[in-house]
Amino acid sequence: MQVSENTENKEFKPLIVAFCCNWCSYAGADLAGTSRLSYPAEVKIIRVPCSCRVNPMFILKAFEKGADGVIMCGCHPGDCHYSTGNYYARRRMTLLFSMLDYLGIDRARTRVEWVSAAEGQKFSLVMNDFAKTVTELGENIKLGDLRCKKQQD
Amino acid sequence: MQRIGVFVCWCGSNIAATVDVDAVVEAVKNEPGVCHAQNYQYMCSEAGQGLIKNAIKEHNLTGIVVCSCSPRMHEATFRKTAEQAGLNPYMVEIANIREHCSWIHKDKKEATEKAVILARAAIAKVNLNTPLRPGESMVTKRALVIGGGIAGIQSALDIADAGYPVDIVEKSPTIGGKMAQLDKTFPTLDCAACILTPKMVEAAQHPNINIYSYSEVEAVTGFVGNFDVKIKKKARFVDEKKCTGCAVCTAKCPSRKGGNEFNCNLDNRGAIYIPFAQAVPNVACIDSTRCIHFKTGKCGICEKSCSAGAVNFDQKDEIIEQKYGAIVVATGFQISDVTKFDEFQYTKHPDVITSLELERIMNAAGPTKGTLLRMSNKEHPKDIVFIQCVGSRGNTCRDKTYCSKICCMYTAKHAMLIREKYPDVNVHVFYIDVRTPGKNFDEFYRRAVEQYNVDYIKGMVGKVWENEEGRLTVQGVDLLSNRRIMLDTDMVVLAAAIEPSEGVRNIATMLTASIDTNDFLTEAHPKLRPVESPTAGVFLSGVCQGPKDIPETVSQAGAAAVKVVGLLAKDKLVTSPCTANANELMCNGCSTCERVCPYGAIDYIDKEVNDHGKREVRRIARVNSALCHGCGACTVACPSGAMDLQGFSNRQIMAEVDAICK
Amino acid sequence: MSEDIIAISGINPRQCMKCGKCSATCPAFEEMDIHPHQFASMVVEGRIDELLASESIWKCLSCFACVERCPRSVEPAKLIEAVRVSVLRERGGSFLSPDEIPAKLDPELPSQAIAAAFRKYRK
Amino acid sequence: MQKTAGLIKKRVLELLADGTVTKVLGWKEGDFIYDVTPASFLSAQEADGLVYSSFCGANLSKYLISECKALTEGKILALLKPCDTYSFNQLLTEHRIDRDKVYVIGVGCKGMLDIEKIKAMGIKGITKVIDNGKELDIKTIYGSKTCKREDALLEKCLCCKSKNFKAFDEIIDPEPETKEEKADRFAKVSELEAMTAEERYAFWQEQLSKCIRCNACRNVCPACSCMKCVFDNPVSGVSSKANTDSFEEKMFHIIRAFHVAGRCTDCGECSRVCPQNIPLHLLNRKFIKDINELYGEYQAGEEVGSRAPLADFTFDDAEPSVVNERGNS
Repeated sequence: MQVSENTENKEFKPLIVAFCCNWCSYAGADLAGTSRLSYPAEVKIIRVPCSCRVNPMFILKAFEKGADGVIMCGCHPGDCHYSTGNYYARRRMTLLFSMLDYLGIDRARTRVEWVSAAEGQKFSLVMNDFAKTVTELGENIKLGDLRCKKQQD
Repeated sequence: MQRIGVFVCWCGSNIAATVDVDAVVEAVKNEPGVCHAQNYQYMCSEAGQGLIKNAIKEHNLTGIVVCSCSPRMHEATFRKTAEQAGLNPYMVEIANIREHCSWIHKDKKEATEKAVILARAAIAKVNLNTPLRPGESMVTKRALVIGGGIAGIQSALDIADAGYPVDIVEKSPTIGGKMAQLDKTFPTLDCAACILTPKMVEAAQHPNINIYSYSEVEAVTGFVGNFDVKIKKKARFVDEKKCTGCAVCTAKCPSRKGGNEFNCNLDNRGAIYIPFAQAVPNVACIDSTRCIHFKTGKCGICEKSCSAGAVNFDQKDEIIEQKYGAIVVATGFQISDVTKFDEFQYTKHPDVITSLELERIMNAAGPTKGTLLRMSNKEHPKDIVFIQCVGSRGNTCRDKTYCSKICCMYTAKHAMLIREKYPDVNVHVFYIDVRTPGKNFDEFYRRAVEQYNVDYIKGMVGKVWENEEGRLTVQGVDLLSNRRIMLDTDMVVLAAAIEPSEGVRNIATMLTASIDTNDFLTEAHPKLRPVESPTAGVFLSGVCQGPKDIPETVSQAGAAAVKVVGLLAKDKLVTSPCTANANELMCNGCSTCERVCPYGAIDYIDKEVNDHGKREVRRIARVNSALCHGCGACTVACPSGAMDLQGFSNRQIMAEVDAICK
Repeated sequence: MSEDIIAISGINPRQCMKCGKCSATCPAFEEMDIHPHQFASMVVEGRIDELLASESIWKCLSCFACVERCPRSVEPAKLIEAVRVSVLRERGGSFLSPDEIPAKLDPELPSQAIAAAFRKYRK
Repeated sequence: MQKTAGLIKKRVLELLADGTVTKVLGWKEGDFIYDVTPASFLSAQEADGLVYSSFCGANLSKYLISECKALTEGKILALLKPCDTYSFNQLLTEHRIDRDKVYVIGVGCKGMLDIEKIKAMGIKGITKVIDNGKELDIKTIYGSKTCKREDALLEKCLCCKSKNFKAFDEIIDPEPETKEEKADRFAKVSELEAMTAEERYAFWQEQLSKCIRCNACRNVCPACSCMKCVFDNPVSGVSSKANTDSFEEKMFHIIRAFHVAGRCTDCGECSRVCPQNIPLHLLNRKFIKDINELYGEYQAGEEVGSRAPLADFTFDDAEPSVVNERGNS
């Protein structure tokens, strides 16, 4: 399960930002840690109170700053600590990711996963899988360059 | 510029074995704002905390970052440490370098690099932290219970016993609710009135309980600890203080054409009536829609016959305004409309009845004085067919999607009681599934089958019609033998779905409490906070939250009461400062944030603002920090970015993203 | 094959909770070898051959009593119709071509019959 | 058209005279017949310059925000075409304008012309346009020219939302609902969706690289009605005064499209005013198409007070992975 052993692209380490809600997914990540379930160090977690706190601008910012993949994790629908937050987040992310896809940004670079506080195993599996996908895609320069078409000489 | 101290914990070898803590200290020293960095074996220990306190004082720190275990573990600890050293507790940020780093990575270089990045993100965030102070609000030490059924009575009694005043608002002239209409209760078969009426009396006599019967909640404003409620006390045209409950007037009233709701309209009552003998309060009430005096100005027999002089035709509706700290919703249920099921002939044939009607027929105080009779000809029946799941568990417009939960048990009860009292009556039950989870429940159902020979048929009834003999023919199917069943019977009893009471939508709107697609009130958390509404200070008791039987209702009523008592026991409520906040100069007043707030914490005011010297009145959002839970849904919904969340502000999270993606 | 029946009928037979209301309500129940309530589970189980060979599909009156009363929107008459249509399509051939219609038109003939003829007898 | 214009002018003068309104929001002619611009008129003399022609594409509803604020007495009269009333309703929903301060005259519209399209056909020096139904008879200083009407219509008129007014106090010369089939407004979006990711990227890079950040799209957009835009708000974390941070520059159009998602009435003003001819409406229409497909048909401004799709949800909404699934099918 070690991504660093990817022989084709050994030198490339993707930068992955994971937004995790405090009540489920961040706790799920803690459980992955407590259970020593490893996932690549390229994944960096930002804690937010709820998935509905994730502003699409944060995700765009991450991409603009050079992130290769962004994943948002929240409580399973129906289990939100704030009752309804993840339902709003679900709509927002669906529409945002669809828009990014429409602009030609690889849709595999964005993902939403519902991870509960008990799903340490799932958290680790998801992060391994996502890191693998993003590693295979290579460096992401597209979004930042969306408005930088080189002038034809 | 902040003066930030960074404290890197070894956690023994938990962190230090994989993360080079010295390297982390070196790396963060040059980060913007950092003026002190050190590592230590156990930061959470007495000594570690002492070290932090000293550093805060010595270096005049304005913010600290602790690189340690998860904030879910020790954020509270380090906030306290900071507070003890005179620093605002919200100037602390944690970089989780244990669960999210040292424990999951093996390569020391990789783990150290990540730890540095996580520390940088925390530093970037704390650079933008501002001191936050928890809010405070007062608590009115009085509770309101909406609904006077068994749920409301139990909640009120438990709150009152704990020493707090409680008002019960009940829309009908008496408390008691649906349980008062029941004959016997499962699985013990004790009489409902025998266990309920003592509680009703206890509630009426309790020094801490005040009952507003024949009253409805008109309006609710305010928030947890500080609700302002308007209660409409409907005119009953009888002076509650004077009426002795002698019932002379109710017997003499000449207007007797209207149905008696308490007996499911199986018999009639007068225009002036007491719903039943044990009513609390035991006070008559005039139904002005049926009273001859209100129609013609004449009659007045009740007034003349009342020796106490209690009848007062001039009585008016009264509005009572009261403050409450907590509200319990116990609005209960009603039987869903079975007239939609024309195949069962409910509207056409008097011998097709609902289970609640059967309760009244079986009850000694009911329309037949407790004798089981066909309503069509008042004769003794020989066969009875019960049909389960009428209107439950379907997905068409005729059905409720949920299981009504109580029907399997009360049908077994009815079947058993009938077989016990009238061994000559054959009882057939058409069922889809028999669901009897609960203590002594399945044993109860098996007794009906095994000892009382109740005929359980797995299958549904397709239709019912009146045959030539004037009896009813039931056409059904037995799925186990794959056979058509035709039964001639005298009575058909429908186990109709139960649904939340009609007015619940209105009450939920007033309370800004959310309801689901079936109109049941939603819990704050389906598993962990099942008796609280997402709206702070509003609690749920009984069937208004979902179908349940009496023991479950009573337990939930008690649980809701404990939550109320826990709230009322506080003099002041401390509110988390991590709440949303609207920037007045940027707010458009567009109402988008209000729509996504799950707690009804946002309202709008017209306020004069001074926008760089330009004074004007604007509609702007106002967050009630006592209600806001800090989820942040509004901050993203806000198109102008006026709404922000303290502790997790736009700039703070952006700064974290920046630091991580450097 | 199950997929075809599901596609033709537009019904999700997994919604069935096996209450038997359809069979209880069916006027042709006694004539049938496979009863309406069995259709849903047999489609789920993929026992389509048995259904194709069943007498029931010709006994169903399409009275839609079961459609009207099914609490789970499984509406067995639509499943039965789908099986029936499958048999008819299998027998195949276009029994009716558009060119033949003008000659067959009869003021007494309900236009629905023509629509039905196309639906039943065209590949 | 001339008849309608006459009726409008007559009614405007009446309402000014009897004091029902104190100000009129309409269009006035520029140096050429086609450079009609939004304008306000305070008196009968001023209102002499009021025009209503085939070049009155501009949506006036957004001006009502500042006009409502500035208004001290009487009412302001707004001339709104059917499609403009959607924006008007959306602004009412968002409490940006005060209905009591506005007197809406709904003016019938046959579809407005896009001068850029006409010029692109090589037709210059236009002095008059006569609408013959299917064809336009265009008088120019170089003689008469003709062109097909549908070739000269604004994009928004090709897929006209409705000829019905969603808000009005009175209506002048309404048009019957068009019987002809309207163009599929999502045709271009679908076409883009069908391309490969590389082709889409190339398309958008080409288009968005043309942007000069003049903010015309933002300034004209009735949904961009914020008191202070996030791009101008230092605590939003988006705006940047320094050139070192190009986040705002790079993400401007994506963020703007997201901010108006579910609120955009598809009035098409953004593309109409873009000096670089960037098809910005294709971003908004992508959101509208997704919303319609995933959450049910929704038209912003159809009714006042409706709940925007992004401020709403159902328990069984599509999962975000639907993006991948649709893409792969």
